Amino acid sequence: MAGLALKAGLRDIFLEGSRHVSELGGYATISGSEAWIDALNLRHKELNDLLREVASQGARDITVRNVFGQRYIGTRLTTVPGSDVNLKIYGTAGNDLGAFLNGQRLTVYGNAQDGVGNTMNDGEIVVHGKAGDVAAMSMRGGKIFIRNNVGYRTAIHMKQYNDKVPVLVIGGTAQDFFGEYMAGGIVILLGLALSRDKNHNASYIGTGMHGGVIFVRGNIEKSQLGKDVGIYETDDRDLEIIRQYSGEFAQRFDLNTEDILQGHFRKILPLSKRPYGSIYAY
Amino acid sequence: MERILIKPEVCIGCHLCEIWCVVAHSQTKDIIKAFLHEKVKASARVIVEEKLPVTFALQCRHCAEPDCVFACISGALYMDAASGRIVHDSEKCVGCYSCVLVCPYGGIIIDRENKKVIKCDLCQGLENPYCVSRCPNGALVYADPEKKGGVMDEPNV
Amino acid sequence: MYSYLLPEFAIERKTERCIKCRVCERQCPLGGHKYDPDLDAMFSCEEVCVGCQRCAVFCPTGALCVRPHPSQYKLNFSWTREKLQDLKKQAETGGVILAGSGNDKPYKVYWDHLVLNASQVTNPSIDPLREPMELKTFLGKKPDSLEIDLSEEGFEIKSELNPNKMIELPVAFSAMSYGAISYQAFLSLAMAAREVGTLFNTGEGGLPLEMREKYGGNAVVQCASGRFGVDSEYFNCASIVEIKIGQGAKPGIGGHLPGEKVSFNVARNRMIPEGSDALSPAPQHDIYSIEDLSMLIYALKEVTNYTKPISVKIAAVNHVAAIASGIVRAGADIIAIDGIRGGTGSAPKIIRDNIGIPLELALAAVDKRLRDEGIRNKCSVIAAGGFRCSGDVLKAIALGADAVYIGTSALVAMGCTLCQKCYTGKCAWGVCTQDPYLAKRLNPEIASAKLVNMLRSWEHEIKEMLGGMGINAIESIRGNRDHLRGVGLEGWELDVLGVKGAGE
Amino acid sequence: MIGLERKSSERYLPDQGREACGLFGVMNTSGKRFPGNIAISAIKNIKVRGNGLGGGFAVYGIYPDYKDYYALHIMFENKKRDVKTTVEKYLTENFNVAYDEQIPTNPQVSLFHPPLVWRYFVTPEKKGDERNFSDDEFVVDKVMHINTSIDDAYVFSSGKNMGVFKGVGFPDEIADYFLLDKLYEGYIWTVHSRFPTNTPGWWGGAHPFSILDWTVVHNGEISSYGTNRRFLEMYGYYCTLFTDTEVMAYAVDFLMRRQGLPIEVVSKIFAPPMWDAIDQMREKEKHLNTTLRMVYGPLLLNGPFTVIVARHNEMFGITDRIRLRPITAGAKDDLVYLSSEEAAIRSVAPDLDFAWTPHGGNPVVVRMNSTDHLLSMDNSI
Amino acid sequence: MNPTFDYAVIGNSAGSMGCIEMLRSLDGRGSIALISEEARHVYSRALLPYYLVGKIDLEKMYYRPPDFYEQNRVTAILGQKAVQIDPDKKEALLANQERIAYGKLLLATGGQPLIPPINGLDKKKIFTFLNMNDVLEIEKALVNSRRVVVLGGGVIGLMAAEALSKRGLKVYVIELAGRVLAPVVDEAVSQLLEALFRENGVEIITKNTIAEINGGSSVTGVVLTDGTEIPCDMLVLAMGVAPRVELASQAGLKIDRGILVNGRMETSQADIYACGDCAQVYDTVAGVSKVIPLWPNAYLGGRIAGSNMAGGGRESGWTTNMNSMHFFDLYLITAGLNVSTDESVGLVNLVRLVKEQKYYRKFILREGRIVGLILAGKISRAGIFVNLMRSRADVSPFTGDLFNEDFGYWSIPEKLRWELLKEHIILGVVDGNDRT
Repeated sequence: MAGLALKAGLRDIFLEGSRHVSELGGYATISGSEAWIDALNLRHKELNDLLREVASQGARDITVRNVFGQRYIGTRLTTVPGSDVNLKIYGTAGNDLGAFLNGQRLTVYGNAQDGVGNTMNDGEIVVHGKAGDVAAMSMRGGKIFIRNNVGYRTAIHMKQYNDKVPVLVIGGTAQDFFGEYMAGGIVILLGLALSRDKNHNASYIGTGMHGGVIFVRGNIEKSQLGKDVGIYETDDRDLEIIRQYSGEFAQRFDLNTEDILQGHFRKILPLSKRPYGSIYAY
Repeated sequence: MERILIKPEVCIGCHLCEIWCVVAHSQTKDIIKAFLHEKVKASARVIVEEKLPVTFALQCRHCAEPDCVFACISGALYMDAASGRIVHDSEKCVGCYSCVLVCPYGGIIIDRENKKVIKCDLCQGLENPYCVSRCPNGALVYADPEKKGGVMDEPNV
Repeated sequence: MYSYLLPEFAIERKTERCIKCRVCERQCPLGGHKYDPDLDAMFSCEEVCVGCQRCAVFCPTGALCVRPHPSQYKLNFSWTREKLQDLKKQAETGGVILAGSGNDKPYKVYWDHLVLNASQVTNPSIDPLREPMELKTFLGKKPDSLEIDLSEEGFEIKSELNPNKMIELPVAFSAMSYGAISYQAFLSLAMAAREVGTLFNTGEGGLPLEMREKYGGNAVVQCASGRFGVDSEYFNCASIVEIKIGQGAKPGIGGHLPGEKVSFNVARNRMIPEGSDALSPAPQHDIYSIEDLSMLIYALKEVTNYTKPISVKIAAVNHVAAIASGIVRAGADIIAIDGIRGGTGSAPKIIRDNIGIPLELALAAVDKRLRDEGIRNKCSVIAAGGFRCSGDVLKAIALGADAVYIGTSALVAMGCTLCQKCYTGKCAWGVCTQDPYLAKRLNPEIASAKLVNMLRSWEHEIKEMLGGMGINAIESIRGNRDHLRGVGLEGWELDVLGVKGAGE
Repeated sequence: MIGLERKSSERYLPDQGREACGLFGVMNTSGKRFPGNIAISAIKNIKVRGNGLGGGFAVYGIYPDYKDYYALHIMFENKKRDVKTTVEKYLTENFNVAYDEQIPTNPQVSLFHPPLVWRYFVTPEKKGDERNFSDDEFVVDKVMHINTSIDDAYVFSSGKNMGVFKGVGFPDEIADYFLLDKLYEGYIWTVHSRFPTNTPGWWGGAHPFSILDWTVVHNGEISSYGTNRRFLEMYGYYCTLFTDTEVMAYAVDFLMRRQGLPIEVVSKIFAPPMWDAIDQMREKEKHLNTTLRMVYGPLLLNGPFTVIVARHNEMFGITDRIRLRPITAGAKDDLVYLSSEEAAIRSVAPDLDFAWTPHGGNPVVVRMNSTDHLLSMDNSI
Repeated sequence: MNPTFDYAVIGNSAGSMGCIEMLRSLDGRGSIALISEEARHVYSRALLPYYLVGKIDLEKMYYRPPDFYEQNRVTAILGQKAVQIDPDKKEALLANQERIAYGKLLLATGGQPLIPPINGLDKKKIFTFLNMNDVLEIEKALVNSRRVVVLGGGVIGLMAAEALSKRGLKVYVIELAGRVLAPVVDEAVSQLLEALFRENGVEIITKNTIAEINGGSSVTGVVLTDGTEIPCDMLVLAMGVAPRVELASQAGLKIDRGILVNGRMETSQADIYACGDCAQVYDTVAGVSKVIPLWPNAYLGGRIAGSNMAGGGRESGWTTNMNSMHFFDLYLITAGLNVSTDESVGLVNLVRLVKEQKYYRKFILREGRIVGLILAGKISRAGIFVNLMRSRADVSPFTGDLFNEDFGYWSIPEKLRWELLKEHIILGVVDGNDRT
């Protein structure tokens, strides 16, 4: 086998080949509070540099076309003071869409990949398609609306504090470990495309969950639940919450709220605020 | 003037200030003798206010406008002109407790034995009163709050 | 269940010295001392004693002595007292045995088998008390080369530089979260770091809002698996952002701050409900692989607008050199390596005592690997886990560390006596507790002054040692293994450490 | 496997490689060959999943003129030493070499320390007892011999009518170097963008890893590596590369070629259902899964992985059973795509008929002239 | 040329001392004259019962050291009564016809004993109980006395009664009202006290007074209005004091019950101030103007007067009745509206009595704030209650704690506590992080 003759050195995968924002003028058009960006051939950082640039110049309604997997869209806008931005994204949003988002509104016309709204603090993300794994991970505030399905570990370790309660509404179904470690927040799984005789997709729902609530519309077997949660019928207060957020969901996707509310909702709650309180010897 | 200032947020309620106050006002100034061997056990002039978790020591504040001195009917309490300290002359005290009535800090202590009062004397000229020097957590500070560089200059928030 | 455990400590009270002042009673949060008013006497409850020595230190008459309990099981080198007690405890509770502080098992401490060099005759040593002795250290990624133009104003750097943080001495406080330790202890670390010009590390407990402006410049803020208290402002107020992958005391497992420690203020900083368990998952669930790490590194660079060095902290385990190389290639500016003796507020004892590898070997391997691959300049290496003195620090730097993190040393400086019961939340010294009555035992003014004193004394000692080697700048000892020799080490150990044996 | 002696103790074996990566695979289910630009563009889209220390392609159907010959791609590390002569002597002793040539490269592309890369189209010339072995076994044995016994030579592709092209660099750079977009057409392209954490700078370490016409591209790190490797060693596989990808390739070879198990069963070995789930199954299914777990437990691949395995007429992708690594499938007409990220597929096929992410451990199996891949849409999202 | 002083004070007790000490702290140079009809160094009238009971000797009666006048450079004109004041000329005329010119004048003339209109008061062994001479006379008379009647069950009467009782006399206290100490304490405490005095052998006779005095040159007994005859060989008149206002009245100062002063202790005449038992001040708790004949009040009034006389700008702040007393082993503290119990005007009474422990506490609250209190028995740290009163703190959240024997700052809710203590503590080493 070969030895090491030369040192390969380090190539910065993320920044290598990225152009300075001053060279990217051709990709963006700005007019008053509106801006348009063509993201085709823009690298991750280039797109985010451009977004920051146009937001800094005062753009508040920004449309980005030809998105093919660029990451962290929206993240850097948190460093633009007072940027109250509406972002429309056409294409497939890359991983960590809106990671650490802090008040901006992102709408994706297409699918999103993994890590939607990762550790998001405030704002809103709307996806007119599906989302990948770990959507809404560690989400702390704001709202996420996903039109279709979500992948593994959705809403993992979502949290809440006082009146800061994140909300995630999913139109379709979810894969395993849904709501794992959930410590707070409201998650609503609508199962709109599920046929009547089919269960939701996920297993191990709510493993380690110790806060927050998951509302589920559609069939779910007890065996799909993690051992730390129970499933219960909803009460009037629950239905009020469901009505409110289903309404917001319907409004985002031009659906009829009443159709959604036709379904049978149940709620999944943690059995304990302290699931692991007793496994240690003190 | 230098005063004993209290920092309740770091007072740990150990009562060592009381204990050392007793020693300071004992005959032998030896802690074991003061507690175990002296015939008349001295009394502490500092009170640990305690309602867990809050604790803090309180003793005579040596007020600039000492109500106790104004109320004293015997002249036993007076302000020492040189040091500004509020001094109590036990010989003159008759135990009328007018000072107890007016002291807003409850800092004057009834000496039931002698039917008089006792109070903090700042350990009479020690560089640091016993309660301050023996406080294990810096909850009592002996300093002039008005002086430049005094502790009140820069509240440590 | 009636407990069959032997008490660990004996409390001896010299009655002729006891004045029944009850200081011991008040100081023991576990109820180790009781006053009996009927008998006017003090009594001890030895079964609760953890040997923290608070009572002995506070007894104003020196009447107390707390020492290992003389009652013994039959001596057995395999079935030690600790093993027997743990077994009995598990039999009684069915629980995982917890432990605090670092690994206390007799693994070889390589620092004690490495010696430093000094100048004799062939070159002069330097007198550090009177001549300059420089310890300033940069943390962050350095470029391979600088592009420098000559303009009318002189030389001008054209290269775009990566953010670096300069610290005054190569010792920083390692991650200890507010929540694991008390606010007072946390603040003390921050105050001392600010005073000395080094760093403290928030762990994953958030950085209280009121501390951000004043102490942010000295803060390493962690982004760990629980993502507690994490938002863009938290990152942007800090000096360095650290991704915590692992911890030396408990590689590969998560954390668990029990609900009783999640006080109002802890809850506020972590942004979770008061009294609920704060669970830090074992992995970061957005990092299942090295390219995911890269993703998070750049997410953090994005959220900080590329203004902060990003550090990645890992536990020292097998393949650490390869892992470190990957981390550098993933874009990290700093790697922190926490060895098997690293401390913790709480870890399953079985993990703490059995998992991971000694820091010294890991550090040597990482430094060598990164140099072999030509990427050592692309990151700084911070070594952590069990630094006890300035000698350890200097040896680590000679092995190749840029700086070290100290945790346990700092706690000890503040008052900790390593009773290892941090996880109970009843720290008698006010360090590792959220009980407000106990926490105020730590006066931040005093504790920070002690920390500053400790760092200053280490600083002096490091300067003395450097001076002795004829070196007056810390960078000249960094990775300078020529100034190290091994004593009592086997060949493979010397190979891994990359040092010669003494006399060679 | 013949004649491979065990090496010395565990302690002196190198560490397992640890790496993660970007993956892409595309297959035309009607067998129509197409050029490399789809795979190259797609992998470029997920460039940040690799770090430039390895890239490679496996292409099926590229040597129609020599489709009955084993195509050996061999790299010679040390150009000075006459290792090539040694290897060629060994080849002529064991094979009939129909044709050989240097694999064309683009001199414009500057890569890290490129070796000399040569290809040989051969048929076995078995002697004596060797006649008892199948051609495939024979080829594997000879490839192993070169790889383990001749320093600085490494056979990195040994199938028929297919080839692996790999090296140190980003995959698009490798493609440029080997002129993949200009010279070759195939009906399956798999591609790998490597993010290693060790073994930097060695061309052989790049993926795909292959044996015969099996190729594997892999993302993740198999925590069960030691168990898997030692199990395979018991069956005569000797792992020379110390990467989990190699283990995966051997495991596939072992289970599918030697033991004849279909991928649907193999996937249950690699990524078995949880006992919880097995407990819920009907009796027959439960029995199958329990038995597989009992017999092939050492080949459970634990830890995070996504793998795309290909051979002639077949390509499949699978993740670990708790889906710690991503995979997305897409289909448009006869083309079926597998990738680490949907964006990579979209970047070459914006208007997919289907795009789905299968359940963890559930394989996407793409077969010639079939729509089997759509079965994996069950339970997918 | 008449002697001229920048400041003159008439009176030689608490008010004058407060004034002089304040003057000297502000003005080291100005000349000060002190005019007193008693030819004694300043002594404390409040100590008279202590002297009588033998707790202190004569030396200890002196309120300030012997060199007090010299130290403070005060020209003490002792044994000279001021008989007239000319506010226009700013002169005081002494009994010896000397005229003292002043820049600013303080009237601290105190009070005089109330004398009942009874025949026979000219007999021997009938005493008032106000000044040193009274006490010295009583002491002389004690030698041959066994039984004494004290007329008046107020503070002075009871203190005299206790002292005389302790000197071995059989004491009878005659009180016109239905109970002793009626204006100062409430019924419950009166009952406690009466029981206490009776336990100690003192007869308490209420709803009664002396109709006649028997005896020849000396008193031999009294006849009460209900006809009861009490033989005695000494009679002490202790019905209280009235402000001495004749000087002020003659000088044309406005007078109600006492000399009217404002918060700066200024009388209606420019440059004339008054304080102490002769002055009528505003009780901020009761909301009425009245005479508050108490030692601390006099001293503080003197300080305020002194400050203003020297050009300062002090005003009296919170002022009300406050008293600390003890009879035998019972300690009593009162402050504010301790008798008013009229709930119709929004007053709330909180009371706790433990008879066997002689423990009594009463707090009178208005809108959650203490406006009056009586503590009997356990009086430690009473000043904290007074401080709560003074600071008008809302105590309604912790009224239960007020009865705690060990009441202290710890009993007070955190926020209020630090407000009350803030001048003397350091908060903020650890950020409060408080929940508010």
